[in-house]
Amino acid sequence: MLNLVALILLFPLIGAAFNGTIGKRLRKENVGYIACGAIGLSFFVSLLVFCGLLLLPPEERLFEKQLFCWIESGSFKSVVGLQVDPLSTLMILVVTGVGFLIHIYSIGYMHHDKGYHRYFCYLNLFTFSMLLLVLSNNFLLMFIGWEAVGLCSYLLIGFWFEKKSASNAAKKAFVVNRVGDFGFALGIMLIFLTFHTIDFTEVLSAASHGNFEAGSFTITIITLLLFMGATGKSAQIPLYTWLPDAMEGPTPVSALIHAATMVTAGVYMIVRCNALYMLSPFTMIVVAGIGAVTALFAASIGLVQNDIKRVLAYSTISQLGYMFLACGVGAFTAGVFHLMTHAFFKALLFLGSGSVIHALSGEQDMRKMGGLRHHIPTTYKTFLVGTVAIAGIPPFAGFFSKDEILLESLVRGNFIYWSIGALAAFFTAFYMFRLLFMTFHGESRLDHHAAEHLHESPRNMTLPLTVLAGLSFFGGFLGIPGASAINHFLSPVLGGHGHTEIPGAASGGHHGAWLPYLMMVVSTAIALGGIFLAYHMYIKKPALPKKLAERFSLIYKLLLNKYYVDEIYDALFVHPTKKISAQILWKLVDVKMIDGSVNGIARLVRGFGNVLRLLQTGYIRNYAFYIVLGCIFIIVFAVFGK
Amino acid sequence: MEVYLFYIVATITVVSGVYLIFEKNPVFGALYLIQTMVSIAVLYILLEAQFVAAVQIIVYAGAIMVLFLFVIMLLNLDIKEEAKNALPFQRIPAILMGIALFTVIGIVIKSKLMQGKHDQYTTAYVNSMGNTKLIGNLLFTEYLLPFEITSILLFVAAIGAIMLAKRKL
Amino acid sequence: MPILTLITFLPIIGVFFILSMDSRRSELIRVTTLLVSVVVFFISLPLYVTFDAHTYEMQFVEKLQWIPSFGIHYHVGIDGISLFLILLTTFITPISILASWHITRNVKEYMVAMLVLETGMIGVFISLDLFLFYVFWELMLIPMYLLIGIWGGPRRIYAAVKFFIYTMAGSVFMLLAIIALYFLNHRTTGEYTFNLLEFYRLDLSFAVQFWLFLAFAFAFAIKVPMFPFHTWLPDAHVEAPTAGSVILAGVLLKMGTYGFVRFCLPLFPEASHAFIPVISWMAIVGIIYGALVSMVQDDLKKLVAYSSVSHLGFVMLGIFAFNIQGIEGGITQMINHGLSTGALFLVVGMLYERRHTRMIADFGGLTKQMPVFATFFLIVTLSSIGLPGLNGFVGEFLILVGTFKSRILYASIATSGIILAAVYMLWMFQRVMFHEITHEENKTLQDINKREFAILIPIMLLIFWIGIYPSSFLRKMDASVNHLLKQIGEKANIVSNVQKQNNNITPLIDIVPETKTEW
Amino acid sequence: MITITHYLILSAILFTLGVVGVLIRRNAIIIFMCIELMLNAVNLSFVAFAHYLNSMQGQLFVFFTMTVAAAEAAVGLAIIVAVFRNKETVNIDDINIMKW
Repeated sequence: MLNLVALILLFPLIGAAFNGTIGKRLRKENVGYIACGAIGLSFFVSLLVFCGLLLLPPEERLFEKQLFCWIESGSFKSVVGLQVDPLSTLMILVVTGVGFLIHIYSIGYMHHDKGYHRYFCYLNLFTFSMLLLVLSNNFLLMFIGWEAVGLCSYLLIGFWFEKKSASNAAKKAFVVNRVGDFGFALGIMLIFLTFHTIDFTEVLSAASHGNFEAGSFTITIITLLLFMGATGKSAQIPLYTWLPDAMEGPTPVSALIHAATMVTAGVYMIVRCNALYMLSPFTMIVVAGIGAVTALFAASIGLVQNDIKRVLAYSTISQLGYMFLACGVGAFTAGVFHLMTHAFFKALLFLGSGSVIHALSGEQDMRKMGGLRHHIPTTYKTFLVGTVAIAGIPPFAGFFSKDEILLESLVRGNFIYWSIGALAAFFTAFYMFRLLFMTFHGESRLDHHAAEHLHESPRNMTLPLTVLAGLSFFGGFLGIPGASAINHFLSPVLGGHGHTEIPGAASGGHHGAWLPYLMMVVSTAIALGGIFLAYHMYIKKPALPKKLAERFSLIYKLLLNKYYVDEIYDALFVHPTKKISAQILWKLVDVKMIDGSVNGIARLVRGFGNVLRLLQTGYIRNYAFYIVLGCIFIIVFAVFGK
Repeated sequence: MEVYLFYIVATITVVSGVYLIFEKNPVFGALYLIQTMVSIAVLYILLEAQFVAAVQIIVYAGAIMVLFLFVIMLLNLDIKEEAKNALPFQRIPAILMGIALFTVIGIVIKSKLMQGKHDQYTTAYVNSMGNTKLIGNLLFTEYLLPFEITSILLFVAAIGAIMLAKRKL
Repeated sequence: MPILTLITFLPIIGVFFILSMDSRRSELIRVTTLLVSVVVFFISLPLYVTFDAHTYEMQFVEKLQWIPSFGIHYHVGIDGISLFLILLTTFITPISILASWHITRNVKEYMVAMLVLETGMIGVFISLDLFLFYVFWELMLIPMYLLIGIWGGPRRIYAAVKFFIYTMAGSVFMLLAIIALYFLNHRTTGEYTFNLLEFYRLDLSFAVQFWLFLAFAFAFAIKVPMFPFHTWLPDAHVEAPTAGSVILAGVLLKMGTYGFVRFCLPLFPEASHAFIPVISWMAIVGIIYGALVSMVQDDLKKLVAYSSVSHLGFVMLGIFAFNIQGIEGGITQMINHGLSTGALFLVVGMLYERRHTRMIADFGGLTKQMPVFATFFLIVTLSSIGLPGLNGFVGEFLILVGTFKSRILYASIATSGIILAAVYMLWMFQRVMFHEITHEENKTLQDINKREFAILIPIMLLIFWIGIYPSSFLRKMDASVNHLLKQIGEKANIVSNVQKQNNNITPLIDIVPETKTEW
Repeated sequence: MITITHYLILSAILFTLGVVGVLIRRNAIIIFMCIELMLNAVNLSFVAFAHYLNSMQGQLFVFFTMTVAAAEAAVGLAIIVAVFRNKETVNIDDINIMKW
C-alpha cells in the first residue's frame, strides 16, 4: 500500500491541471467535483498509506519511494523521492483531510465568484505543493514544495487581484517568505557542504550518530538558517507581518493555507530536522525564545483587533509561536500535536468566520456584528466548539495540546517560558471569547443591508464545520497525557527525544507526579479567567472596553496599530531601498557616473574630432595649401630623410 | 649671345608670371600668361626644340588661351568678382610657402640628385634628320599607343565639355 | 552529414532566396524566413540526440583549409558546453521571427538581417578556429546593429551606435589577444595556426596569461554584460524591436559568458584563478545592483534589461566558482536566462503591440481582459524569479551551491539576489496585471491570438522541462565540464611549476613577434 | 654658359609662382591659368632635360602634356561655366560646400 504514495501527489496535480486548462469551459458544479474528488481520492490514498504504515512494526516505519533523479551535478544530487514515515503520514492526513473539508466548504463559499475554476485550480495546486513539502525525502525537494506553497499562497491571497490591498498583500507574503527562503536555501547549501548530501535520512542519521558535537558551530548556523526559513513561512517574529495581510484572500484559503497547513510547514521542518536541532542548544533557545515572544506578542495584538479574520490571523501567529516554543524546548511531539489540533480548530474557526462573513455579505468588522447566534445557529454552535477548543477548556482538543506545551516548557525549559506561555493563553482565551461575544452575542449592530440578507450557510458549508467541530472536540484524545497515541506513533521519527513521558514518573525528578495534574488545573483556570474577563467586559458591561481604551489610550493605540511594525519595516527597509535604488543607484551611479563617463569618453572623442574638423574648411585653396605643405614635407623627407 | 638672350627671356617670363598672379583683371591676367608662354616658346627654341616651340605657340598661346579669353568675356567677369575673401590670412603664409617650395626645389636641383642617361639624339643627329620629322617618327612608331590614348582623352574631354556646357541634359 | 555547416549556412541560403523575392510580397517573405529557421531548428535537433555524452572530445568536427598561408581553417565542432547554446539559438530564432510578424517596414531587409544574425550566432558557438570565431563574432554584430538602428524605437540610433561601439571596443582587445596567441603558439610549436585546441596546449607564463586574460575578459565582460560595463544593455533593449530584444537577451549575451568558459578559463587558467575575486565581486555587485535598479524602473523593457544584468551576474559567479556545480549551473542558467528573459521580452512586446507603450504606469488590471496572457506572463515571471520546479531555479541553485562550495561569503551575498528578484518581478507583475483597470484603453485589449500562443507554448514547455527534469541537460554537459575543470587544474599546476623553476616573470613585451617590419 | 641648372631654376620659379597663385587667388579662371603656368614650368624642365641628355623623350612628353592641358582646359572651363550658371560666381570662396 505504501507504493501508492505517489498517487497522493498525483490526484491534486491532475485536478489542478484539469481545472487550470479547461476549467473555464466546464460547468461550475463539475469544477467543484473535480477538485473535491481529487483531494478526496488523495485523502483516501493517504488513509491507505497510513494503514499500511501501521501494519509495519514501529522501527521499520520508514519507506522511501524514489521517482527520478532531479538534479545531479558532480557530487550534488537531488532525487525526487517520497518519504513515508509517521511524521509525514500524520501531515498528509491533516493536509488532505482538512483540505478535503475546506474544498467542500469552498464549493458553497465561492459559488458566486467568477474565478471559480481558477480558485479550485490554485487550491488543488496548493494541496499538491503542500503534500510535496511533507512527503519529500530531501531538503531541496522540500524547498520546492516550500516555495510552491508560497506561490499558491501568493496566487490565492491575490485571488481578488482587482483589490489593491489584496495584490499588495500577496506580494508582501511572497517577498517576506523569500526573505525566509534566503535563509533556508543557504541552510541547504551548508548542509550539502557539511554532510555532502541533502537526503533527510542520511543527513539526520549522520547527525544523530554523533559525528558532530553538541553545540557545533556549523550545526548551529545550519539550524539557525533553517529556522530563518521557518520564521518566514510560519509567520514568526520578525517575519510575521505578511500573515495578517494575507487575510485579504478568500476565507477558505485563510483556513487552509494560513491556519491549518502551510504556516505549519516551519514547525514540520523543525520537527523533521529534530536530530539537527537537538545538536544545537543555542538554536533551541532561539527557537523557544522567538516562539514564546511571538505567542505573547501576537496575542496581545489580537486583543484589540476589530476585523474578525485579523483576530484569527494574530491568533494563528500566536498559536504557531506555541508550537515553536514546544520545539524549542525539545518537546517535538507536543509541537506536532498542537499543530494537528490547531489545524482542526483553527480551520473550524476560519470557516466559521467565513460562514459569518458569507451570511453578512462580506462584512468583516466585528463592531458591525452582534447577536448572530439566533440567525446562524449551526455556525454559532460549531464556532463555540472551536473557541472553547482554542481557549483550552478540557476536554476539547486545544486543552490537551496547549497544556502539554505549557507543561513541557516548564519541565524542559524554565519558568519564563511557562509564564509567557500562560499569559499568552490567558490572552487567547480573552480575545477568542471577545470575538465570540462581539459576533454572536449582545445586540445586533448590523447595518440594514446586511441584516436583510442574513442567512445560514448552505449545507455544503455547514457540513465541514460540523465535522471539524467533531475533530476539535475529539482530536485531543489522541494525546491525552499518559496514554498518548500520537507520542507513540511519532517516536520512531523523533528517536527518543521529543517524546514525553510523564516527567515525574519517567525520571523521578524533583517535580513529582503531581505536577501534570496541577498544571492542568492551572491552565484551565487561566483559560476560565480569560473567558470570564471577556464575559465581564463584553456582555456584562459593554461600555467598559471603551473606557479602558480611553484610559490606556497609548497602549490601546499601540496594540491597535500592531506595534507599528509594518510602519517600522517600511521606514527601515522598504523606503530606503527604493530611495537608494532610484536616486543613488539608478539616477546617480548608472545614469550619471557609468553612462556619464562612457558618454563622456564619446563626447571627448567627438570634441577632438570637432577640433580636427576645423581643418576641413571646405575652401579649395585651403586644401591646396595643405597639399603643397605636404609636398614640401615629402620632398624634404625624401631628400634629407636619409 | 645665347646667355643674354636666356636672361632677357627668363626675366620676361618671370615678370609676366608675377604679374599674372597679382593682376586683378582676368583679361590682363590671360594676356600675361600668353606672354609667359611665348617667352617659354623662345626658350624652347634656345633648347633646339623647334617643334615643341611651334606647338606651344599654336596650341597653348593660340588655342587654349583664346578659350580662356572667350570664357572670361563670356562670363563678363570684372574685378569685383573676387570680393569675398574667406582666407585672408592665407596670403602671407602662401607666399612664404612658395619661397620655401622654391628653396626646396632649388636644393634638389643643386644637390644633383637628378640624373639621367644620355641618349643618342645629339643636336647634330637631330639636325641631320630634322626635329619635326624625328618627333613624327617616334610618335607613330614607338609611342603609338600613348598617342592613340591621347586621342581618346581628347575625345572624352570634348564630350565632357559639351555635356557640362549644355544647359539641360 | 555536416550538420554544423548545414545549420550555420542554411540561413544564408535562405537569404539568397529572400533576396530574389519581390519586396512587396511581405507575407511570402515572412513565411519563407520562418520556414528556413524552423528547418534549421529541426536539423539541429539530431545534434542533441546523437550527441555522445560520454566524451569530452569535440564532436561533429569539420575541418577544412581556409587561408592556408596563415594557418586559418574552417574548423568547427561542439562539446557539451556549446551544444545547448546552439540549440538555444536555433530555438529562439524561429520564435523571434514569429514575433516579428507585425514588422511592416522593410520586411525583406528585416528578415535578411534576422537570418544573417542566426548564421553569425551559430558560427560563434561552433568555431574552433579563433580567426573563424572572430569573423562570426563581428558578423553577428552587424545585423543586430541594423535591427536596432532601423527597426528600433525613437532613440534607436543612439542605442545602436552605443551597442556597436561598446562591443567593438571590447572585441578589438580580443583581436589583439588572438593575434598574440597566434604568435606565441608559433614561437613554441613553430606552426602558424589559429586552432583553439592547439592553443589549449600552450603553457603561458603568468604575466602573459594575465594580460591576455584581461583582453579577452574585457571583450566578454562587455558582452555579458558585467557591472560596470552594462549601460549599453538597457538602451539597446529598450530601443530594439521585440525580436531584437529577444535575441539580444536570449543569445547574444550568452556569447560573453560562453567566451569565458570556452576561452578565458582553459586558455589562461592561472590568470583566471587570480581573477576570481575581481570577477566574482563584479558579478555580485551586478546581481544586487541590477536587481535594485531594476526595481525602480518604470519602463518594462528597462526593468527586464536590468534584471538581465542581475541574472548574468549569477552566471558569471557560477563560472568563476571553478567547480562542476558552478559551471554546470552557469551553463544551465545561460539557457534559462535565454528562455525566461526572452519570453519576458516577448510578453512585453505583445503588450507594446497592443498599447504602444512600455510604461508600467500605463497598464494595470490586465488580468481581467487577458487571462490567458496573464497565465503565461505569470509563469515567465516566476521562472525569472527562480521558483523551484521551473527552469530558473535549477541554474541558480546549482550556481549558488557551487559558489558556496568555493566561497561561502560570495554565495551568501549573492543569495540575497533571489529576494530582490522576487521584489522587482512581482512588483512589476502586480502593477501591470493586478488592480483595477485605470486606463480606458486597457478595457478593450484582446487576449493573445494563435500566433502569440504558438510563440509562447514552446518556451513554456522548455521552462517546465528544464525545471522538472534538468538531468536530460546536465547529463550531456557533464563530461565536457569535467574535462574543462581537469584542464584548468592541470594547466594551472604546470604553469605554477614552471614558475617555481624560473622565478623571473616574462615581461609582456616579449610576446610581440620578433620580426619587425622595416620602414 | 647656360646650364641645365639655369633652366631648372627658371622652371622652379615659374612653378612656385603658379603654386602661390593658386593659393592666393580666388578667381577660378585665374587659378586655372596658374595651373597652366605650372604645367608650362614642368614642360620647360622636360625640354631642358631632353636637350641636355640628348633625348627625345622629353619633347614627346611635352606633347602629351599639352594634350592633357588642352583636355583639362576644355573640361575645366566647362565646369566653371556650369558653376557660374548655378551660383553666379566664379569666386571659389563662395563654393565651400566641400567639407563633408
